[in-house]
Amino acid sequence: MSVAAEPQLEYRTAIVEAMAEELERDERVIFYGEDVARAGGVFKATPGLHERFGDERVFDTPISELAMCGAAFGAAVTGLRPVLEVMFGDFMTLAMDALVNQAAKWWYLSNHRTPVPLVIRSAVGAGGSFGAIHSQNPAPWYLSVPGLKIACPAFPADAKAMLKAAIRDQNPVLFLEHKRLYSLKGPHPQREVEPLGSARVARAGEDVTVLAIQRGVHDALAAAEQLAAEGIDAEVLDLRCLRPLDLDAVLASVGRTNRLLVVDEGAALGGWGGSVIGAVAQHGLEHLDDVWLLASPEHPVPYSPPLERAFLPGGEAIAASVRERLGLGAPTTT
Amino acid sequence: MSVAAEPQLEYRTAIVEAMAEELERDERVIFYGEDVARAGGVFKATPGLHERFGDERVFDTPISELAMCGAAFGAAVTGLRPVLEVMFGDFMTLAMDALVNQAAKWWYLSNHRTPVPLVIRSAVGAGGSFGAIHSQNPAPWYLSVPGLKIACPAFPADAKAMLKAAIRDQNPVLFLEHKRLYSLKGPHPQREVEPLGSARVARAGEDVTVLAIQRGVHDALAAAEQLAAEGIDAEVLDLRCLRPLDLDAVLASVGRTNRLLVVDEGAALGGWGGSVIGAVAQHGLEHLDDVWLLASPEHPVPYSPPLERAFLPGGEAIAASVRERLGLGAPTTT
Amino acid sequence: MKIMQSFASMSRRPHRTSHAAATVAAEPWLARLRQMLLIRGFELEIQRQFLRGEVHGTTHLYNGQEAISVGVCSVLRDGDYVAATYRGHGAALALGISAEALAAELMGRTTGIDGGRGGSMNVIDLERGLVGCFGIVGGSIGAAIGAAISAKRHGGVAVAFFGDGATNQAYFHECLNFAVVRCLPAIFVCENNLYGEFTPMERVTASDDIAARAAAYYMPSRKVDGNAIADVVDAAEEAVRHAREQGGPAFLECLTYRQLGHSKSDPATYRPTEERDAWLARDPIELEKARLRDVLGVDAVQIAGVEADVARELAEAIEAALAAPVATPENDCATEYAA
Amino acid sequence: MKIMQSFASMSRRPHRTSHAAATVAAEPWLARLRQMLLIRGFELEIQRQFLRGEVHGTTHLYNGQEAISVGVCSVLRDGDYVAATYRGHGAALALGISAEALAAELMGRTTGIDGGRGGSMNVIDLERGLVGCFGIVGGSIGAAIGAAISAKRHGGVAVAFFGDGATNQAYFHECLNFAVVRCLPAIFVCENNLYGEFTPMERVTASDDIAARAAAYYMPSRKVDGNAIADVVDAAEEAVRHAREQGGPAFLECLTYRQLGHSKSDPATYRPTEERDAWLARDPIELEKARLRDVLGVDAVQIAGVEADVARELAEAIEAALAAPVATPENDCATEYAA
Ligand SMILES: Cc1ncc(C[n+]2csc(CCOP(=O)(O)OP(=O)(O)O)c2C)c(N)n1
Ligand SMILES: Cc1ncc(C[n+]2csc(CCOP(=O)(O)OP(=O)(O)O)c2C)c(N)n1
Ligand SMILES: [Mg+2]
Ligand SMILES: [Mg+2]
Repeated sequence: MSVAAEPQLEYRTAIVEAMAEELERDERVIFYGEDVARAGGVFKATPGLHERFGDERVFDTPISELAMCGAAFGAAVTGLRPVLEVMFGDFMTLAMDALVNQAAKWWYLSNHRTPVPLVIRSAVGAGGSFGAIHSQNPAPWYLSVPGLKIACPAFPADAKAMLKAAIRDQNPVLFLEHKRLYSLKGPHPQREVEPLGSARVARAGEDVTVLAIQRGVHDALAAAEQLAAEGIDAEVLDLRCLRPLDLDAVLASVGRTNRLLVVDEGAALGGWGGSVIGAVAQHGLEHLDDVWLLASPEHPVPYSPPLERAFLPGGEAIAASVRERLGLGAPTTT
Repeated sequence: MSVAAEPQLEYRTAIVEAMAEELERDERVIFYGEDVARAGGVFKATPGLHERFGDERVFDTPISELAMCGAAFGAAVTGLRPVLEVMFGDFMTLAMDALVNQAAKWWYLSNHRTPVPLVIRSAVGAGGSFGAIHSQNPAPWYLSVPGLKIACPAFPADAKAMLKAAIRDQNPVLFLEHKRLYSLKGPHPQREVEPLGSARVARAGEDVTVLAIQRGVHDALAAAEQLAAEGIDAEVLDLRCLRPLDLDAVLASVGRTNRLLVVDEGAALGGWGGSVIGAVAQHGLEHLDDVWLLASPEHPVPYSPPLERAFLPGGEAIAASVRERLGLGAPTTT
Repeated sequence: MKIMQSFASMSRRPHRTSHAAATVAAEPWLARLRQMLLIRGFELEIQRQFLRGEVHGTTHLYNGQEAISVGVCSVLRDGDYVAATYRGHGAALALGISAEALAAELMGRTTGIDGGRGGSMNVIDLERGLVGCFGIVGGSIGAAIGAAISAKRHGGVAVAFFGDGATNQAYFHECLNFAVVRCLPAIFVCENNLYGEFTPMERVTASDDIAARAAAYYMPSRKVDGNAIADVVDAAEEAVRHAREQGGPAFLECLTYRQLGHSKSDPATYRPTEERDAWLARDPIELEKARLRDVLGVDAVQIAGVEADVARELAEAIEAALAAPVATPENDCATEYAA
Repeated sequence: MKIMQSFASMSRRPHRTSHAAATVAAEPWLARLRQMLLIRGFELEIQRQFLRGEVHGTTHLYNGQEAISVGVCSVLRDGDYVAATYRGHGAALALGISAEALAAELMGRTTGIDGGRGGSMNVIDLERGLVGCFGIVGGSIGAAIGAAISAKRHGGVAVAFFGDGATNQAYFHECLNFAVVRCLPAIFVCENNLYGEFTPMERVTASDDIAARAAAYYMPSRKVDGNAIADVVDAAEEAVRHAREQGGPAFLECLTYRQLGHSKSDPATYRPTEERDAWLARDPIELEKARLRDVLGVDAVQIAGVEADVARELAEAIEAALAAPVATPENDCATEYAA
């Protein structure tokens, strides 16, 4: 294959570019977190911001997730636009109160007088043998909370344009970055901001809709390539946001394919995947010939690499499960 | 109607009886929380235990939900069986880390060597004009966490027998008591413990399954009475536990009725109700002629009584929605 | 180290009950008395309306602690912020929310300050600097450090009110430390009324000196008689000046007493009679009336005039609140998101 | 008040580097040296195995801090508990987990202490009193107070190890207070290595004296040279005695230094060279070897013997771990619940 002509954007660069542009554009934007300023973040997603914007706007914090999130709420309702990093999504357990009992409630409780423009960025997901407490996706913990938005871009272009949208949004946004995407490269965004709440067809197809987020989108695309070679034409839908949910896009896709597979890295019960299936069943039952979920087993993320690989629904597993549900055998070896 | 011969059990009495019996039966059981000991709890669900079992086993704590839950974890893995009360379910935001990143993970991570027998009791739910921060059900925040159990009994008998089961369980259990049930009276349990994880048909019916928990079960039963008068025979299924989920019971019921209404006091997106529908769609699509969710709007619980009443799916709303989905008009006035 | 500098500027002072000098002009003190009377009258009225079924759920009354929110808020100015608790009617009124709008909120009326959506525990009014009343013990502390980040940009300050019980919460520790290392203009005001719900402080708090906890973060702190408004004002002025001049946060422990139970259903029988009586004898309003008369030479008729004025204002406020429409789905239309 | 009584029994002492009296028998100190050597050798071996791709994800090495976990754990007995951190290989080995079982865990082998399910950050072994290594900063503190509730029943104690950075976490504050008011036999051991990840303590911690934070809860506390094992042992003995005799919790701040980066990918360039060199010159193992020779009169040959012995043990352990089967879905069968 020839090298793409257009310069490529790395996911972690998308993040720092979005941050820099919004810090530049709006002096109400501030950014803080543990080791995000001088060190540029443990995932190296925010280098250079501290030097450029100074310590009043970009700073390192104590290891105090609750204070960080409480401070973001207080700053947001008084006119700033805080962005903060919670290093690993697993630590969102500690920040929950300020987000759920405060940030997500104030717009309603203030009788629509006080918006809460804040963003929490967090690195989530498994696949690097970081073990059970550094591999979770906190989205399901927060999915049921009205007033929150949850963004989970799969591509560098979306990471940049959606992060910019999140920072300009008037509502609290949980912005989840999958660890196995930081080094991914892809095209630059085509528009400056990508409003939160719309799904995107990552690959059009006719036979089955494979719905995923983050890393799962890439696994689904890989599976779709395999399946295409076997004559199965899978549509891959990148949800991009979990809340608000672009149910119309899901229903439109399922209306075409009549079959829905949801790929969710987390547990089957109570995850975002099951919720989406529930919504489709309620609103599109007549379209559904088949619907199933590929999720992980009901236990924590294992450390041992083979255990973790088997635990996660990867491209092979997606392809195999589509084959199975569509009544096709394994591909003959070429 | 004549007064029932059998003495009735009040829900809050069921709680304190279960606690007392288990404290008596097993000296590894301890119980603590804010104002639960000397004052007997703000919902008066635990009077007398402190006097009876002494301050080493039943005690008041500081307002430190995270320490309380961390301590429960540490005590459980070292041989005690702690029960603690988090006064309002809304405060479970603050206790989450110890439960999610520790208690729920240790059985697996210890390679099945270390069970974590602890119970967190908490008063949940809306309907008393306690406002947005004292009316939530924390179940959806925890529903996706493997290793946890979530119990939510609707009847005094279950409250007692399931709390006893929870205390004897080898796993962390979130035991959710709906505030509008504490004063409910009903029969005593028929067996000493009611194992966690099985649903119960609260009313058998043929035409539609109404699945609910806690207060919703009573609303569903009231609706079923109304509907019966109109010739609709609704089955009411009391889920009793959210995790593990008794999917077999749900599928069996839906297999008979082919229609499923889930009543959930929380938001529609990301709640337990949508998750259950998702599971039914995956595993029982062929049975489903219709499926829908009666949940609350996507905003926090309102304070004003008329707003809160309209917000919550009550008996009238359940009956009306069944009528509508089954294509029947409103009942003619008698 | 920057955080060290702030340590010296405000020293701990012994608990004292002395009064401000007699040369002080009476007007500002009369205005404060008026606010205390308004709060007291408001709370008593709310208690009545609760029994009449016009106020719902639960309420946490502020009787006995009026000098604290009135004293502290009286030294604030536009652009400052306050985060208060579920026991927040005092702070709300002290910040200038009208008794009518607050009563209407508690009665679930559309004219309530938050349209009847929030109720007693969730009063919010950023227009008057009230970041909110927080139903979560300690929540006010988190909000205040964030508001202080904002306020720092324009020389403002942010105040957190919270109780003795809140000093055992996660928010307390993380946020005090955060405020010091970030040198934020935050004032932490602990209203130590000796009890958290039904539990006396010493049973759950590993300290008999809350102000000393602040010192562990190298934060200047002071303990004052929270029932003596002149003392509160003096300490608050010093703390606010310190914070406004970019000296970093400051801490006030105000000793006081809840004259009623924790919430509407609590008869507070767990408190020793002598303790209660001793504190009732030190009612902050009576103390201040006496000081106005005896030290500042205000005449009794003038005080009676203020009382009558407040009573009139309250009566009108309650009447107007009662007359307003209840918030219902027909007149309240919620959106999930701000646009 | 009960919590007051415990205050006096253990006073703060100045930081000192003096050594234990020369009359002390050498054997227990040699055993401790052996453990320190084992830990050091283990960490160096793990670093190699990481580069070879046999250890995965990330690891947080303990080099330089060995005297603390070895010293503290050496004064514990059966029925005591320890909660440690993601930087927990030292505590695990000091509690008697075999180098083979720990290495196998880090290599994801079925013979790992937790079957390869947990990895470096999640080592658990209740059989040896290890409540766990906690991936959440501060998590060990919560677990330890719970373990202390258990331990109190049989005269045991529970130790929490944690870093300087953890002292700004919610767990720290809530749990220290909780332990004092419940008079729990908990020992809080802060391993102050001056940095949390890449950030020096003073930039995020509003205190240059962590032991003083404990004093704000009226908890006895002591600051020691964490690189001098005799000092650690002395302080730990005192703390454990205090706790075992139902005196309540105690606090130790152990000053030390991470000889390597925070985790495997960190070259630690953010630390001043002079600072690093000064600390490297105070390597706890070298210090103790010198003390054994110079103060306790142990001869160099004996020490060399221990070193050789440890090297052999380690070589065998690593070889055995490498030879064991990797945990795979075929040999690992998980259930969601304990029955
Ligand atoms: C996180 C949390 N835990 C528990 C409660 C229940 N609660 C409400 S007020 C209160 C006592 C608070 O005491 P204190 O801080 O002294 O304030 P006071 O009520 O005395 O003004 C408690 C435990 C709560 N609202 N939030
Ligand atoms: C709650 C939480 N926040 C952040 C992290 C990421 N993290 C891991 S170690 C560490 C630094 C901890 O510093 P310290 O407590 O001093 O311990 P040390 O690593 O120096 O031994 C951080 C921020 C975490 N694991 N948990
Ligand atoms: Mg109080
Ligand atoms: Mg450190």
